[in-house]
Amino acid sequence: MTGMEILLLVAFGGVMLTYILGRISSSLRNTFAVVLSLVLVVIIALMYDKTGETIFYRGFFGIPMVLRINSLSWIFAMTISFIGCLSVIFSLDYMKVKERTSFFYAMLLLVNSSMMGIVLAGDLLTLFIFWEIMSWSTFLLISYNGGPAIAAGMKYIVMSFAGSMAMLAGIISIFTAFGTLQISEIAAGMSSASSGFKIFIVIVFGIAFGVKNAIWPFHAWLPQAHAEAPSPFSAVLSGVLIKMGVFGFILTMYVVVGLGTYMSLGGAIFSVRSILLVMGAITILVPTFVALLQDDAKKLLAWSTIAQAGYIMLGIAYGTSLSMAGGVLHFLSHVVFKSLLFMTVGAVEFRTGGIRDLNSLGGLIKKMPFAFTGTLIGVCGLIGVPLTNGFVSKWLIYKSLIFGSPLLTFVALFGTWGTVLYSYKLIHNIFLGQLPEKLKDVENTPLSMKLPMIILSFTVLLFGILPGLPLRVINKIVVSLGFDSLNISLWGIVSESGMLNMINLFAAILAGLIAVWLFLRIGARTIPVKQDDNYAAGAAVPRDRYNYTVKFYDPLLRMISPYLRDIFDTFYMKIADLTGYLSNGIRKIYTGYVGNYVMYIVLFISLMIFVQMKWSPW
Amino acid sequence: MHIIEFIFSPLLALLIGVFFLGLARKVMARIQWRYGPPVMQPLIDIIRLLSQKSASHGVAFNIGLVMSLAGSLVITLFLPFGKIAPMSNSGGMLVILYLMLIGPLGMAISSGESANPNASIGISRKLLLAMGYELPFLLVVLALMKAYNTTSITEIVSLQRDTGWSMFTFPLVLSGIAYLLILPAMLGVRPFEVVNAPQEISSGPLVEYGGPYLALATLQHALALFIGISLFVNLMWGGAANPVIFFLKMLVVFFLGIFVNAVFPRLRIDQAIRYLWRWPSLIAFAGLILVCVTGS
Amino acid sequence: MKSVFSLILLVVLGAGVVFTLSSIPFGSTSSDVGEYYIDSGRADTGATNIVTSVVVGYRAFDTLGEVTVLFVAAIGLGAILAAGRENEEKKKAEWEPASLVLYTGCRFLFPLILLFGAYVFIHGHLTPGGGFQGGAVIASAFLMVYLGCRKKRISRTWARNTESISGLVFVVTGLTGLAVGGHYFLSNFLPEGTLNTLFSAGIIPIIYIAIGLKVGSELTGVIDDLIEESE
Amino acid sequence: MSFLQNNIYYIGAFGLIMIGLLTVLVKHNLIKVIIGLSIMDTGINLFLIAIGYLRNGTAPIFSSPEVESILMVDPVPQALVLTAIVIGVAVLALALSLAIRLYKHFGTLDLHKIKELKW
Amino acid sequence: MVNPVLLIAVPLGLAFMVPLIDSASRKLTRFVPVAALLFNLILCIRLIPAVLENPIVINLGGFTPPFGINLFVGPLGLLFAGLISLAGLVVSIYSLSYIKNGPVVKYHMLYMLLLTGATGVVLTGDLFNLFVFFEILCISSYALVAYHGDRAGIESSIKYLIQGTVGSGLLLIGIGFIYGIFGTLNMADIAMKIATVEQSTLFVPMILMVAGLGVESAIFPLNAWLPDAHSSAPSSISAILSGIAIEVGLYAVARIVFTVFGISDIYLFFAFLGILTLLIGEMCAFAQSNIKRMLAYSSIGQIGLILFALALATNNTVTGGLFQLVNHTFSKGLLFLSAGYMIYRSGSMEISSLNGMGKRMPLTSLAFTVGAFSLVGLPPFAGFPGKFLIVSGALLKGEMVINILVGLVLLSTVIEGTYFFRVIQALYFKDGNGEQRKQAPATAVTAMIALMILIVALGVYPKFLADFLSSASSDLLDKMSYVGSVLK
Repeated sequence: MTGMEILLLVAFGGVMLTYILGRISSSLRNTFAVVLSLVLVVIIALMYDKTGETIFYRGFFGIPMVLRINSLSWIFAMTISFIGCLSVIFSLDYMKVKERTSFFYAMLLLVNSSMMGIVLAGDLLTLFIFWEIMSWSTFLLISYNGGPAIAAGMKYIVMSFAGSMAMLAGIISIFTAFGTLQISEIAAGMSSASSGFKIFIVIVFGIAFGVKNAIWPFHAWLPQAHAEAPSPFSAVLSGVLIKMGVFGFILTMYVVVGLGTYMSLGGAIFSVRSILLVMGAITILVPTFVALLQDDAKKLLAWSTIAQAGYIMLGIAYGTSLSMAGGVLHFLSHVVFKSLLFMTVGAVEFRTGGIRDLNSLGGLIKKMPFAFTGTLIGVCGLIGVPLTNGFVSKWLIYKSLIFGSPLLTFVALFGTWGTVLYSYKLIHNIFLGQLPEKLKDVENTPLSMKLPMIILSFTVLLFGILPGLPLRVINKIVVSLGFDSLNISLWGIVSESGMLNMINLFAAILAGLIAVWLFLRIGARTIPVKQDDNYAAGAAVPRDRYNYTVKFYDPLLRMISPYLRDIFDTFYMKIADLTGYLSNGIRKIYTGYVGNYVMYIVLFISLMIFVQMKWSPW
Repeated sequence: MHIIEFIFSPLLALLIGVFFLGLARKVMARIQWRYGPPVMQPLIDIIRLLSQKSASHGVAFNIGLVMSLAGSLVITLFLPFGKIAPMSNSGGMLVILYLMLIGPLGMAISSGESANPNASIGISRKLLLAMGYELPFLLVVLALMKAYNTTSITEIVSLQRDTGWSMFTFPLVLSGIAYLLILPAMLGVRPFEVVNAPQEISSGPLVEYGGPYLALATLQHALALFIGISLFVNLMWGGAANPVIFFLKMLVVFFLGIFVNAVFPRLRIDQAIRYLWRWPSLIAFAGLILVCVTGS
Repeated sequence: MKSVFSLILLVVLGAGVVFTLSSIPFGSTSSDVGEYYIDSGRADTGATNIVTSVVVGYRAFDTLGEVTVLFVAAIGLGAILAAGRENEEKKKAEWEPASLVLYTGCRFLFPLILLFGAYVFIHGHLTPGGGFQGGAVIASAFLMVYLGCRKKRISRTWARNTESISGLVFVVTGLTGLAVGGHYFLSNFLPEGTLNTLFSAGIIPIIYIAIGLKVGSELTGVIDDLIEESE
Repeated sequence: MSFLQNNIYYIGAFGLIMIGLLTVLVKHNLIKVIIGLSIMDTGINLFLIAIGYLRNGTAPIFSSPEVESILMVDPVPQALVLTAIVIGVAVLALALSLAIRLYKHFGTLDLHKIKELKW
Repeated sequence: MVNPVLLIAVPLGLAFMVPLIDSASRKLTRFVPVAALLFNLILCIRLIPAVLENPIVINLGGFTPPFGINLFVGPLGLLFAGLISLAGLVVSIYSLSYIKNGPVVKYHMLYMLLLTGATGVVLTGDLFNLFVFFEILCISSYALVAYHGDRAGIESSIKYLIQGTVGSGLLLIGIGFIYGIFGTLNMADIAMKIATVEQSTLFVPMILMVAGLGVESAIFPLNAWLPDAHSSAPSSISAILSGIAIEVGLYAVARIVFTVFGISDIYLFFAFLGILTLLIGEMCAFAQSNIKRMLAYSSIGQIGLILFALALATNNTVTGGLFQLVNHTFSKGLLFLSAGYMIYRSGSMEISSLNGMGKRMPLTSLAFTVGAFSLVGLPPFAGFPGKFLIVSGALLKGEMVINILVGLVLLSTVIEGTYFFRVIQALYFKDGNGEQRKQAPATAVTAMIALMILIVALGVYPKFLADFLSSASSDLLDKMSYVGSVLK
């Protein structure tokens, strides 16, 4: 019984127990869920810097099922348990008003447990099993809210399932080719495989992980799914769940295929690497602008998630130690700030009675200052304002890309400006501007929601100022994947092409802030006034009529929206329609007239006999 | 020496910025056949404003503004002024690009809290305009970084000493032209003055600022002016070894901007974006491609 | 159009059949199994009717299945007719009574036919005939009564119990064979007796009697069901 | 002519089978279809008997001890046919009872009109 | 040693006895199938060790094989017999409360005879005997489909009957040909003599037999009866028809093709046929709005998949196919059983009428979900190991055509997943009318829970069955040992 087995046992056992306890008492269940997720965090934290493999099960046709831990698994597992824990805490209040909460908690914990299973998997079979458990439990959670969530869940599960099937094909091809599914053994076999086989493997795994990671053109499921899922779960979904795709990509490209092979796989122009990079760039560019079009807070964040996934993709697909570190760090950053944002938006949604429409919110800053602060910090991280974690990770990615492919860097940098626009739209339309009359009585964020927000906000800043903390672990990953080691200090990074020193920046900005603050203090006293007590060139500003939130970026949108049709979404829907149409056509062969049915039987025999007598194939 | 630079260079930037503001009013007045205020009038205004009481809309109202100005001040530490460049080694151009976000963002948050629709409209325009010029600007910057194979702005400046000014060397000449074309937008002068548009939306983001807040906002504006010009001089015009020459170069660029300001009418925001995304972007893109092709 | 197409299909089918039949020339059987049965059927089962020895001896298991098929059909028919009948109200149709000649004739012939049927299945191992044939004859007697003497009805319980018991007799005979006679299901555990006598051929007459009764009562039940339905 | 003579039973058997199948295929009255099935069954039974036929053979019954076994026809197909007939009867009975029910429900036996279950 | 013939004889005897029991005590009749199938199940389990060692050959009546009928109880036959008894037992428990109206006694008799017929088919070693038991199976299912006596039931039953009768007629013609050619009906004997006859002669008999059995086993162009019959029958019967009847048909096809004809070079044809069946079944199911019809079409699809697996004729794929078959029996049974009570409660078979069932009948909905997940092949349910084995076995063949077919299998799985997930969403996440929460009766719940446990157990520890299935697959594929053990 190693730590990993205990971990999974605790995790999955806890799921069952949570559900059973939920039948008895809801408060008992809530306490148990929180304790359980905390215990998981502790167990994983204790595994820091351990490596090992253990066969835990042979019941599946004798194929050894392996768990293994290394720095890559650890960082993912840690993230999963951490965010899982926070989202459970966040749910305590959020779910109070909902039905079937036991189901929700059990599923939330099941998703987390299965994700841990994925990252701890030491063989592809284990990976796939946990992957599927994750997929269907996610599906149940996405659909949880009913209404529009139904379609969202459907889209998710169909795409995800198609991806899984591609993955299954890949896994089984590997199994038939090498006779083993253990990741460590596959890598050895892979090196001698033909390049066609490798490309096949990369493609099928790429589809599977690309769907989960919402890489363009496989992103179509994500916006609706993220928007319609319950907010605590959106945080998990956007934060860690889709990052399983990142994990999968790293695993495929650098462990299964191998670094050296990956860099040279495919033709000169259409090499696997360049295709992945271009896909990453498109994933940044298009969703960023689509996010601008959104009026639904969670949908906006969802599109933003896709775009950020593009950054991660750029980082890990580029394949240098700096970019790899940037990609993994951006994964961490994104987990933190996007979970934070989903939680704050969830808190707003919770307090305003389910309003997510950006056009009908506004001015909540006075009512929900905590949520505002959280959003502000989250947004800063998302944009990559210096002193937040997003800055460091994006800096690393740009730094590694800038000389190799300036065009990709351009796309990434330009995407940042799009990010600024939609981030500001998010924060402005929810918290700034006028407070609509109907939201006069909104209460402050409940404690169970504050706590995760505080922790996450703190993390955003901590990793922004002391990037060395995560980078140390990441450096281990980078080295274990076969890259050169990075020169890391607690404050930043010294790479071959320049350095990043956050402490200087931190000091400068702090000094600047203090200086300006003092300057402001020197001036005359300010009088606090009510929010809507403002200048309107002599005219009274009518309440509720004068809130500039609708069509916030209309001039731009009018220009770009014709180019932003989601062709792939349309394409998938067309495929779905076509399937439906085709199916409807095919079932018409069962005409209902029994003479036809007998005709089919006779036809079958006659056809066979005819073929046999004419060509005698047998 | 170093500590002095740290304090000196923001102050210098502020001073030059404020001077430019005053100069702008003066020059505009002369062009329009008026006498105009004294050059030091903005400075006087700032001091006066500091002594006036003003209405505050809340914490974010204060913090946003402070953040904005502080961010801009930090940028000045990264920009070489002649040889004065106290923090040019802490991350280079990429950090500057990101620090440049803080200014508008802080401003946006601050004036957003005021719940004045004029402010919101102004902010929306400001961000859109920034988006507009950022596209060609990024292309230009990337072309530069690729051409000189460095992200450090001091290195770009020093390399220009050997190769000649960027805007007159072959592959970068296109980038230079593009940069010139977007410069008015970056400086926020006409024809790209739509953000503040005093007659239309009551100075936009500034509408709720009074007293010390307006002083800070003015300083922020001054700094933005300084940063825009300084960046151009450093990146395209070879910087200068000597602060005085640097200042003179800035002055030339500044006058260029003012003249454009004086003769052009204001563009609507969508017209502005359309303009910015068309010719300057195409030229800048061509420049980047040329650099990539010829460089490696 | 459709019939032409069907004809074409059937012609193709027929061609295939003809092709295969060319390897089974008509009228010259060369079946090892058949020859074996003819040669040693009498010794193995004690029945002089080889068909019977095949039906109830060598392939008795088939016959068990066959009885079951009939049983299934009878139950199924009953179930289908009963299920529908629940839903509709009974409407009584008045039947014209049969003429006296018919009536008397039926009553006269009825026991004779029954006797003939019994003869047929009791002598199944000696003469052409057997349980099924005998059962059918018996059922025809009942059918005659139904048609001729309109009011007469058999007792359903009786029919069902007869059916049930005779079926059980078949199975139990088989199981007894399993228990005592050589440990094979349906194996002969009785002495074979002398050929061509009534009390010979071991269990064959027992089974045939059971089958006869069963088939008779089943078919009668079917007739009864259908007649009831037609009222 | 001798071909016809040689194969008359086969021809008859398969003629019946084909007629039965054709009836099932083209007729849309349920009773006719059931009749078709019955004809087909008869054809099959005839075919089975024909397979076991030995030219100039006799029934495989040793009605007296001196009967020769050489010329007896194969008893197996006869046994099979016995079973097949019973099965045919069983199916026929079931089909007719269903037809009765069907008529009660639909008021018609035209299979073209009984198409509620389709697709 | 216990004699496997009891597997057939005892239920048959009990079925014959039912009228007597019925006249003694009316209540007792309902428990007769339960008792009989429990007995069968125990018998099957007790037979496992002996059968794994050596197949048991029973000569009925004491006549040696080519002359008498024999039962062949190999691992494959025993697998099916056990499956029939297990599924039958569960469904009979379910039926205790489900079947309340109509001629209940007749239902139980027919039900038991259906399963007896199925058991006979899988155990017999004689072609004609197979036909007879097949007829028992078919005729009892015709009757049971029409059990409710409603419009749909009768209509589908008569259509089923017509097609089934044509099919069995073709089968009988095929058997006649075989007897004419070989002069024997014993499968082992035929298998031994098969090489003495020119191959092309055997084509027509083979295709006739395959088509005849194919009607019952729902291979693509021959399966038009299935959606009607399965959707119109009482749900317990649908479960058995889907879970047992068509599988038994498939068994018969496989037995005849593999063992009797010993064909090895025609597998691609059957693989194509399987894929065609799979795709058409899944696509038709995709377009359904009637839940039972959807499940019925899904059965067609699953049969296609199993046929594909069996057709590839390697030990791996056949094991996978059999695993999938076991899974299908349990899952589809579970689906029909749970759908049965949901339909009973909502009064309609439309999927939209099941909205919100998750709240009204939580356990039943859970059962449906487990069944659906398992059928789709999601771990940790029983469907995944089966799919895994099939795909890995197929890919191991390493032929391009097969690889493409595997791609189609996976594609159809996606389609299958789509329509099942749609129903699950309707069950749990769509708002239904606010009816009271009311569970299915205890017997039904017991049955469903038993199946759920089986599904999860098989999914988590597939090895439990794998060894047995592996010997079953070699039983199917190894023709020589079959012949050898029958004709010692």
